[in-house]
Amino acid sequence: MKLEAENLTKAYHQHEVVNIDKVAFGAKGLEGLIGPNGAGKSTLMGLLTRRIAPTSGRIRLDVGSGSRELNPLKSHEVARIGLIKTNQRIQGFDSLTIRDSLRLAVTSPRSEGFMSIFAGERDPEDVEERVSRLIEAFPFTDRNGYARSGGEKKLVDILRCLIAEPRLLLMDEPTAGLPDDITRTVMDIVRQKVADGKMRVVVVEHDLPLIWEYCDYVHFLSEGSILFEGAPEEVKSNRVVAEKYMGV
Amino acid sequence: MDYLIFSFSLMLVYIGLAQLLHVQFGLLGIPNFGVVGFWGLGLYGTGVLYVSYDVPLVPAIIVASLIVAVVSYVLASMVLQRSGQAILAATLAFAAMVATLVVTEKQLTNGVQGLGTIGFPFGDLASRNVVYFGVLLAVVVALIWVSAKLRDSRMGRMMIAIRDNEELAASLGKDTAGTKRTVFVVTCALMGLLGGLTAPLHQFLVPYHLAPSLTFAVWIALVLGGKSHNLGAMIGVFATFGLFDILIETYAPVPAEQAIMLPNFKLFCYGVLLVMIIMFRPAGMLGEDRPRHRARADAAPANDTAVKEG
Amino acid sequence: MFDVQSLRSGYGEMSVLKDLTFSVSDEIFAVLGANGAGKTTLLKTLARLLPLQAGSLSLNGADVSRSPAYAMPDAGVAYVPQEENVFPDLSVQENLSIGGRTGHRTKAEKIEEVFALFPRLKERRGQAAGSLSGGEGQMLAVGRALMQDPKVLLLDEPSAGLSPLFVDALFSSIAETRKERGLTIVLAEQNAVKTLEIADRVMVLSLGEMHLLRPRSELQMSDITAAYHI
Amino acid sequence: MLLIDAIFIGLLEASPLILAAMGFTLIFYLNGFMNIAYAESITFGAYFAVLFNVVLGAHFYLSIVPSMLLSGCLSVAVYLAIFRPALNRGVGPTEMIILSVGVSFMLRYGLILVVGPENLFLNEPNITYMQFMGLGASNLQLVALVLVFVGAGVLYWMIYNTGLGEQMRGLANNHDLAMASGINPHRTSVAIWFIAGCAGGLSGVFSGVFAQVTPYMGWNVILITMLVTIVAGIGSVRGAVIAAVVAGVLTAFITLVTKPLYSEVALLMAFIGVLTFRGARTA
Repeated sequence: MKLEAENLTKAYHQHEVVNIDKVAFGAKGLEGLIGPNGAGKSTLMGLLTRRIAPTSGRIRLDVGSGSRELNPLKSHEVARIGLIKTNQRIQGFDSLTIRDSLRLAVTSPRSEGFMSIFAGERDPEDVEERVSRLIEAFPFTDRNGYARSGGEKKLVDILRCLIAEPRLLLMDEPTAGLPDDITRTVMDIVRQKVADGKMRVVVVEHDLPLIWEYCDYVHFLSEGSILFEGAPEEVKSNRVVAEKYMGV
Repeated sequence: MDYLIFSFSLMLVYIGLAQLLHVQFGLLGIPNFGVVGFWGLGLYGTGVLYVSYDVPLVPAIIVASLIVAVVSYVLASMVLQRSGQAILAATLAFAAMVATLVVTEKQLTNGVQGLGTIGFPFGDLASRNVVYFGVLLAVVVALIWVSAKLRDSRMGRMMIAIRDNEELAASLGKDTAGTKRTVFVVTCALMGLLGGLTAPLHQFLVPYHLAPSLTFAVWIALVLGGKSHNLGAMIGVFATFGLFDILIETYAPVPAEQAIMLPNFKLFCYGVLLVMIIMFRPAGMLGEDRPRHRARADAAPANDTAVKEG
Repeated sequence: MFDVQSLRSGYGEMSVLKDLTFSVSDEIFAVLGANGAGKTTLLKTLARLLPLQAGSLSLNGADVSRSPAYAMPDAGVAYVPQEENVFPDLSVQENLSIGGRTGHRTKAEKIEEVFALFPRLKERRGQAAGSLSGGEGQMLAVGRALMQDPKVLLLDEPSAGLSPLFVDALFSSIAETRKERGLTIVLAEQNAVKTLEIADRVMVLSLGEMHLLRPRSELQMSDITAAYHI
Repeated sequence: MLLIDAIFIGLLEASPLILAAMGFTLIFYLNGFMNIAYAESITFGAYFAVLFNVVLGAHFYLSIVPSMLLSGCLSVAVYLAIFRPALNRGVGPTEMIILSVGVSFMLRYGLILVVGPENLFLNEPNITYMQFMGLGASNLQLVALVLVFVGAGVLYWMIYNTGLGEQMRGLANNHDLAMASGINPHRTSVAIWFIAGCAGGLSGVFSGVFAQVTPYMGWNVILITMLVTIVAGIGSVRGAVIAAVVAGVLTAFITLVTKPLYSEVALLMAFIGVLTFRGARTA
């Protein structure tokens, strides 16, 4: 399970935002991606999930049985082969309840065809059970209703991706707008799923204490390039990282 | 009596169109402002096949609906992935094109002179207009039933997700473009089918039937009733077509010299109603829909002991 | 100048800033912090583009907690956002002209002043602002704000995405402008090293809360490292 | 020769369209929705002209300006009473269009209920036909052509060279930055709705004097106005002017070489084709 990018670049008006020779995500379990403002983290996330078209370069997803080129795929096809991303800005389906939103995420597109109109039961028992188990781990104001606050919407966005169990999950600033205890519960679930071998995860964060605590491996991105990679302790004590963060 | 049956039959057609628009816009968020174009292509397609080529009525309706399906497929491929405003303008333009072509293609449609006559099926049955009303009723009830099932199904849930946030739905692996195209083509073809079924009601087809006011009447009905409520379309048609076209025009004691102003008064009221609804009750008279499925599954008592996943 | 009391602010119901109290006098007041510390939220709130969720904000003694954003330029506040800080379809000259709507001096006089400060803009006066390079866009954004003849300038990460050479030039013109005009500057920055060269006082934000507030002379690099969690 | 004919006839026919497209674009640009009720600015302009010219007996040329101003006032009134509250409540763009259809119906059929559905005629000034570069035209047509182009020119100048135009383009370009620069969005909006209404009214007066005044005259041109605006690209007033001229000339050209009705079909097809490539993408 590896997501590899080679010679990946993205330029807007001749201004290069991302320029990466080679990088691999998903090889080490729970990974972190950090970097100062304007380093190109969000652009890189967009490139990896095909929401942004690269100026040049190749992206490949290696799944045990062989590797797939991501370049020619549309964004829903990328999701179907197992690469999903949580959103930095709040995204949601306003007219779906929390439960429906999670049921939607866990239902495979194959069983959402025309014939599903005439199915007796909308969702099988095991779907209901997984949805309930996940929802009950969190203190939503109304577990059977709609996400009320911005924080709840943000949480639903993350839970949607967790319950879908992609091969590789990219989390884009999951803590922004979430209370500390909720963030911990989320990250504990993530860590458990990674440990169980259900998925690999890359977390993009500016909350560095969280990165140091949870990640097995950290990539440091600055000015569009990967400048340093290593275990949290190595990154933390690296001079380049400190300099780039504080500006030299 | 015959006139009343005609009015009620036409009302069924309106309900059917509004129900299809509910699927397109209410569930999937496609602003189709060319309803009259798809319906009219079915209507005139059936008429031309029946009158000029002696095709029996039922095959004529089927062929006409297939033509509508092909045309809507082309249109869908061109503009469906563009912004809502572009879709709206393109469908409006499409309807205008159909209306103009009906006038220009005289050798097919007989232009402004009109195309006729299309008779009811069922041979020389005395009350065949009543039987035909029954057929229409069956078709429209089936449409409402299927769209109600759709609303509560996995497919419907996915469609609502696409309407709410297409990019997010795609990022969860849903084929948003494909779903939109397929649903659009099927519902447009069904609008064509309703057009074909309207042909025997009018018997004699004139380009005036393709005026854009039909599109707006259907939209007003949908918005009045509630665009995302399954029965909103039907209630909206009762409140507009049923109230004004049938009740008032048939039964209200209006002196003859003022009767000619009635249609204008009706459209004025449509306008006022539409403005009031959007300003004060944006979800329509019936409000938001709450599908039954959701109520059943979510009524189960929530277990408050925190259980961790995995 | 600004007097901020137990300010809470954010987007929708979500709070980014939690209970900030500080005041800004005639100085270069730097707001340092890592990504997501709440610097942009703070400046947007000071410019009145975000509503206060709690607390109060006053300017020269007058309460402006509820003033509309378009009243702030007349009160002497100019704001330079970090992103989308120009009108892309308008020309350089028109961008400046929009800035010059307030104050008593003529537009022409002020435009010449901005052109003297940033000669590059003069060469490109007829060009659409959207076609400028990153650095030129930044100059235009600052220039547009200076056209307002402000007493307080809110600058949100002017150095982001600029080359080091350019950052030096920009910071020296900021320092120069302050010296010439006696302008109060609230400067939000991630770049701690450069900021410390020109700031009078420094507030360090960490995840929406004030980590410390000190004159520059009493600040150690290790304080910042701690707030940045490196 | 055919081409010159087409350009001349096209300009004559397009001249009211140019004004309408500019006015429509202003509102689209500033508030981000297509205001179908703009059709009634056009229609009411013509009816106001009937009021001054026929009912009150003023000379046609004298009734132009007051009709235009009244149309502008109507536009502002509708904005303040209906569209601004709706925009403030966060009604989405598609619902805004439906709302504007409702407003359009309300105004148009309200008008019919008050003044009746009959077609009316303006008392035209004396008409003489003349030869102009080998082309036949009436003096009225030429005056109209000149006045419309002057009107469009003033509007264009207003948008690109005055403070108000600058404020408007600033607001449409970057709303937050415009506010932070001291631009009051409420005041600018009222001014823009007034000017757009005036442009529509002027367009209506000339459409009315060329043919007749009917309650449907605005409605009949609103589709083409909408398409011109979208094809020209959201909010480009320059683009709207060019697209309107091209549409007019193209219509005239196709009319001259084929049946008149096909020109409309061809134009609509061209529009749909352009939308395919230029409409903003969704996903």
